[in-house]
Amino acid sequence: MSSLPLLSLIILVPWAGALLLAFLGKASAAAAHGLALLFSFSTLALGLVALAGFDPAVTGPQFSESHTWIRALNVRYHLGLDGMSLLLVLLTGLVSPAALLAAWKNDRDPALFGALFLLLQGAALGVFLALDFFPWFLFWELSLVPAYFLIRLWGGPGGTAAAYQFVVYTIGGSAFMLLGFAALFGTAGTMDFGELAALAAKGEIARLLPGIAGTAVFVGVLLGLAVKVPLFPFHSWLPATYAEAPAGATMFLTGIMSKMGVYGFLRILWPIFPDHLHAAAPCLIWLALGGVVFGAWAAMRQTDIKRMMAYSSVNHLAYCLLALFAVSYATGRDGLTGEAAGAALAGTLLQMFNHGLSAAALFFALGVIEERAGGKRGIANFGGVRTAAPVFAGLCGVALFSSLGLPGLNGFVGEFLIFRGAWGLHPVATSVATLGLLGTALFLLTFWQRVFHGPARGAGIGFADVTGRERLVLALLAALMLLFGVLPGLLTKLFNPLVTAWAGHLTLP
Amino acid sequence: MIAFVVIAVIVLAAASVAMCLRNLVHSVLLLVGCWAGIAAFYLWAGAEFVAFAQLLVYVGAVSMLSLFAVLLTRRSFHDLDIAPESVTRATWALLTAGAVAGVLVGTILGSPLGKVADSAPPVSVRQLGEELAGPQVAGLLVVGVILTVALLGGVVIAAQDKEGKQ
Amino acid sequence: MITAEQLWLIPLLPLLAAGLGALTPRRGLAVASGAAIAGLVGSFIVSCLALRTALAHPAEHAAYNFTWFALGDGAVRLGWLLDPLTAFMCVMVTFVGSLIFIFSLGYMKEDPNAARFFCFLSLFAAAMLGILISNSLLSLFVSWELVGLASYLLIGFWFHKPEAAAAAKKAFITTRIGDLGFLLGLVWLYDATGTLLLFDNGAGALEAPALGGMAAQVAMFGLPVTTGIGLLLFCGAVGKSGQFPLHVWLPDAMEGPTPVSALIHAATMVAAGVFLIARIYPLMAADLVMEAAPIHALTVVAFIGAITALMGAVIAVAQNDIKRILAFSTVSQLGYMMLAIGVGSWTAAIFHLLTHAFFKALLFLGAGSVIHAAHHEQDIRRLGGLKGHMKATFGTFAIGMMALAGVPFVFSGFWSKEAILHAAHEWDVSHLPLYAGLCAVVLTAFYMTRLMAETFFGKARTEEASHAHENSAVMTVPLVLLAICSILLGFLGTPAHPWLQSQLLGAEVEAHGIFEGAGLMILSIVLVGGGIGLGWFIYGRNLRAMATDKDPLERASPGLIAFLGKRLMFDELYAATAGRLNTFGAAFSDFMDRQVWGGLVNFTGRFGLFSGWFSRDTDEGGLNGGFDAGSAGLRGSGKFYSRRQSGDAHGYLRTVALGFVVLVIAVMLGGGW
Amino acid sequence: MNPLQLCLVLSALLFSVGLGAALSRSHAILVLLGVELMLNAANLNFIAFWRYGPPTAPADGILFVIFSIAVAAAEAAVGLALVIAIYRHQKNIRLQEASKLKG
Repeated sequence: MSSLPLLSLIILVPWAGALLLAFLGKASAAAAHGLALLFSFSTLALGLVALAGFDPAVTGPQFSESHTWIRALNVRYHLGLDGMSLLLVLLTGLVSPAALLAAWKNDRDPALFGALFLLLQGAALGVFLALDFFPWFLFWELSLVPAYFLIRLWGGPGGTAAAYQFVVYTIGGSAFMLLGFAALFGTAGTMDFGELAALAAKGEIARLLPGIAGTAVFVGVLLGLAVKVPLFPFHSWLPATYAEAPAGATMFLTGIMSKMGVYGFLRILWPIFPDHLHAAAPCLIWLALGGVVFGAWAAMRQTDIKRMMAYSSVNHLAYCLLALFAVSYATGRDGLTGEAAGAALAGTLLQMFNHGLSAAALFFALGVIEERAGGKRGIANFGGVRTAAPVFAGLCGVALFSSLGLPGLNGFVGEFLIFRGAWGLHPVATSVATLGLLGTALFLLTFWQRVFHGPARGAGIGFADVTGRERLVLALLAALMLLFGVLPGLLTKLFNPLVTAWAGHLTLP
Repeated sequence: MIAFVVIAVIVLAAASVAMCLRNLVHSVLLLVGCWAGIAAFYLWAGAEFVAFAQLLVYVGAVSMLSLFAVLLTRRSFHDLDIAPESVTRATWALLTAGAVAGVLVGTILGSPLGKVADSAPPVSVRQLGEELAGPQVAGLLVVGVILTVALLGGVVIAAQDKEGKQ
Repeated sequence: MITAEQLWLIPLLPLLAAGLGALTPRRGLAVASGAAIAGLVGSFIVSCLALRTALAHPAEHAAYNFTWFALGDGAVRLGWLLDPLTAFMCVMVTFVGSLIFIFSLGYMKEDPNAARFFCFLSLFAAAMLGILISNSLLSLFVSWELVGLASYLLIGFWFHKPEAAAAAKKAFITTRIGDLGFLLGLVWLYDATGTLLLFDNGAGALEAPALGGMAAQVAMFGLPVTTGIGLLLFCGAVGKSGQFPLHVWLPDAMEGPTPVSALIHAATMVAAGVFLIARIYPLMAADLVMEAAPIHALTVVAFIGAITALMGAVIAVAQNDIKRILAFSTVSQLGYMMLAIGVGSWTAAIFHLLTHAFFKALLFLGAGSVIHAAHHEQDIRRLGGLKGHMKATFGTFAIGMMALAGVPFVFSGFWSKEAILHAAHEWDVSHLPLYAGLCAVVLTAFYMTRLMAETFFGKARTEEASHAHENSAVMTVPLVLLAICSILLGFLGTPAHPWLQSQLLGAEVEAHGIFEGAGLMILSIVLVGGGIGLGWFIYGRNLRAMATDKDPLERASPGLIAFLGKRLMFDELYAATAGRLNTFGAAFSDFMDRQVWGGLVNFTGRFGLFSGWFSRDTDEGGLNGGFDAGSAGLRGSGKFYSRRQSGDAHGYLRTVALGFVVLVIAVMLGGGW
Repeated sequence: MNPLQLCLVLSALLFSVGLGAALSRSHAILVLLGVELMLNAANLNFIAFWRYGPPTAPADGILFVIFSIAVAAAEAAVGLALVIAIYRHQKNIRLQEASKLKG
């Protein structure tokens, strides 16, 4: 196995599939769907191969591939996989096929859809695996192109505008990040994440970019990542985008692309700018809290079910950032043990994975609802769906309760660890964040009550129960939620040493 | 040195006059002279290959293109005599150009441009070819693509139908 | 013999039954119900064996701990705990639960979704048993929430009824408010002690080293850490056990099928809060050693309990729905239990919990029997005269009523209530809880008498009531069994022989003769008698003839009764405060989102990047892109920028050139960057 | 004044002439030609530095100019094609009237 460039394969196989589909042209819909699905599954398969050869005790990158790319700029094609990457690769492997299955009924140019989707999948994987800023940024930006077309061509009535807004926002954010990294490269002479982090740990970055220059670079990178996650208040592109995108694309957007942002926070911002983040943390914590609380509250007012769930994503990802900011906030404090920080970081990683799973399942279910209702998404258009479709209701309910953090399902463990860690680091913020938990429960149950309960109404009348394909996807996702809820150790053991190492030396340079 | 001064005078004079004339065809013809002067400068500096490229591209191709463009975009012979420009804009233009020139010349004269080399670095065409086909091949390819695209683009744009499509 | 290590068997059996029930098709009632009953009876047997083990060494907290998953250098650990408290509770839950499951066979047999019902019931039982056997607050919390889920599913079982769906949501949300406190207490405790295990060979959170360390630490306002943690954990109990001020969900929860009310909202789930506080009693009491502390956690518990006990009883007087009366009586009795813990006698609380579980389950099942027989008529004004038609139900219901009212000597409720009042009497902080408890005694006797009189005596006031007839044996046998227990159980813990308390404490509790607390006992007997007498005087003597007749109390004081009937307007109060605040918050967030953030961020982004050439496109994209509400401002900004864009190429070029000049001059003047 | 500076001054003046033309004339073709002059001035600089500047890789300056000329040729081709297209569209190539870029 060692001779095979496994990580490159992980990225390139979906792209090969995209290429194949692009040349396939007008093949039958079934063939296009099947091929796309097949290539999409490669991620899971290769991810499992990586899992088999993965040694959790090693905290550095594994399966590394490093080739000189542009010598003059010291750019290297550097891939590597650690516990966090592996977790996200596996998540991509799980969510992507499910997202493709959500688009199974799509008969408008399925080959193009599949090609774009696989392109997106490969780019996202590249983001999770690249360890040099240059290729990382290429993958990062490359993911926008297929996403744009997926939203625009297959989206709802407002798809074009939403896609435009989405791309403008994210590129706007990335531009700042690119500028920041250009400055960083200009001074440090390298764009390798590992080398930069090592420099930062020695305080070199702060020395090279003193004062306002360093702050400007930090803010630039922060902006780029914050838009992607999104961190409140940079989230305003999200509701429209999630609502208008086709179900498959939304699943990928919320399941994977939002994780790219959090991943960036953990991989780039935190290691490279520890002192800046520490300085900004008191303020950022409140932004994250804003996401937690306002996200939940704003969701309550939505009448469009997809917009509502979109806000729930704002809320859930804000927990991840809350934990990270709390860790950074407390860094360097006297008597800080790694225990709380480790719990918070482990919770962040778990939350990323779990939110990916449950949000994907929820949006899959919303896609089913939307499809049955002929594109209607208003909460008032439904009622009593559970009477007509008990199996669908049951499976959707699992996703829903996972999303609101019911113990026994996957969502709980991450949130618990985040709260457990954050309490020791910033008790006030943690207490306020519970409001978000309450709000989430409130609007999710309101959604559930209006759409599924009560007498049958609107599109709820004669709502057809799940087909075999839908049942398969939802049941598998539900089973995974249950599995990871009962045995979170399956996931934590992948990254526990990594997180322990992170939490072990929380000092400021 | 004298050669340089002559070349400089020719180039600048041709350029300035060409830019002030009101007859477009005359302007283009004068510009040809200017470009030829620049080619002469390259020869004087020892960059023969560039001089030939300059001759071929500017004196040969761009001038023809410009002439064709001039001739294709007139409705009558009179159109060649273009209308006088607005005085305000001309003033602004002169002021701006003067400012830029002043700044540039001032900077150049103010810079300590140390000791200069005595002779041109010897470069054979073979060497250039090896450079282009070797380390710079990516650039060469990119330029090739750009030129092709520009050619195609030019054709497409210029050949657009008249049905009012923009 | 069952040891702590095998304790997982107890919740596992119902859990398997639940899984089986979830997978059976809708028609598979026999399979689902059979599995549910078999599972729970199985756990009952295991529980009895566990009780035997526990009673062999009552002072021992036998714990079995294991790693759930690794975290950092340590691990998150869970565990099972076997001591008399756990064992008694398990036996009670499985026994009462089994009887209620059997009762449900009869009650739910016509429901098309009955298979699902048994699945949910089993899930509930499994979660409840999970709470009981947990040695880790984390697994306790997990089970706790699962109980909440099962309760949600069961209250909303008839989900096509909007009221049931709303009640289910209300229950879940209200208890979740308390659970957030629980969660915070949990993480605080974890942070303070590094463990959530209760007993762990000296390293557990409830053991002396950890408690001592925490009690010595002052968190804020001069309160020790344990007080903070204790109060936060108590929030969870307040939510789950329907204590003031989070009691509002419990009466609404009566929208669920009656066996659910009996099982969850009378006997077991609501008792979980009491169990929790009893379980962590050492933590709650740890701050008592701090004389200087401004307030002790247990004091809060006692007063909340006292308020709840009195409030529930007062409201129950003016309710007309048979299940609501019982629900408020449950609220009131739970208040008693909390009161007992607060005044320092958690054994009395558990004693009352156990006896209450039996007689309240009996009362609810009796009510269910009545409702089932009377074709789902629940309004006591529209019943009446059932004594003749339903002898078994009447007899058992009367036993339950007397146990609840605390009729002396024979009935279990008397002894457990006596133990609580005795403890309250001995509390030296304040006697207010005692007085509240005594008032509640009168009121309880009064409203239960009213309930009996209106429901069973006189003659039938409606068609439904007159056609009522006794239910089948599957429903009456559980009633009889529960009635027997309601009597016998009291003798486990009489003052003369407090066996139960001794076992729970693991130490001999000194028996004090009947005459030692005789004054108090006589007073309470008098009060019970007074309550019953008053009830009979007002309602029993001249029974209403028509369903529409006014209530005698309502005639006397219509305003007060209406106020009580509306349950002291708590729902209205919450709707006007928290509800409105929430609505406002949501509206505000939504407004900010639509109007401010989108515009602000878009504006900044535009400023940096798109102010130039593409401003028209951005404008269009932005406008159509969902900033509909904020469009006016955006359009304004777009106009502003587009005015800078004359479209004049010369202008652009000139600007660039002049900019260059300025830049160079600036650099030269500035002497470099 | 050494030869390098002379060359640079020549280039600067040529650049300014081009700029002045591009700024003052309204005829699109003349503007384009002005821009071409500015490009030429830049090329002059390259050669000047190559010839007189501190020694580097021998062929770099020349290569740069070659690429630059190639790109300039492309630019001229596209620019003039655009002029023709605009002319077709509005029968006029005065730049002031071709202000469709306006928002």
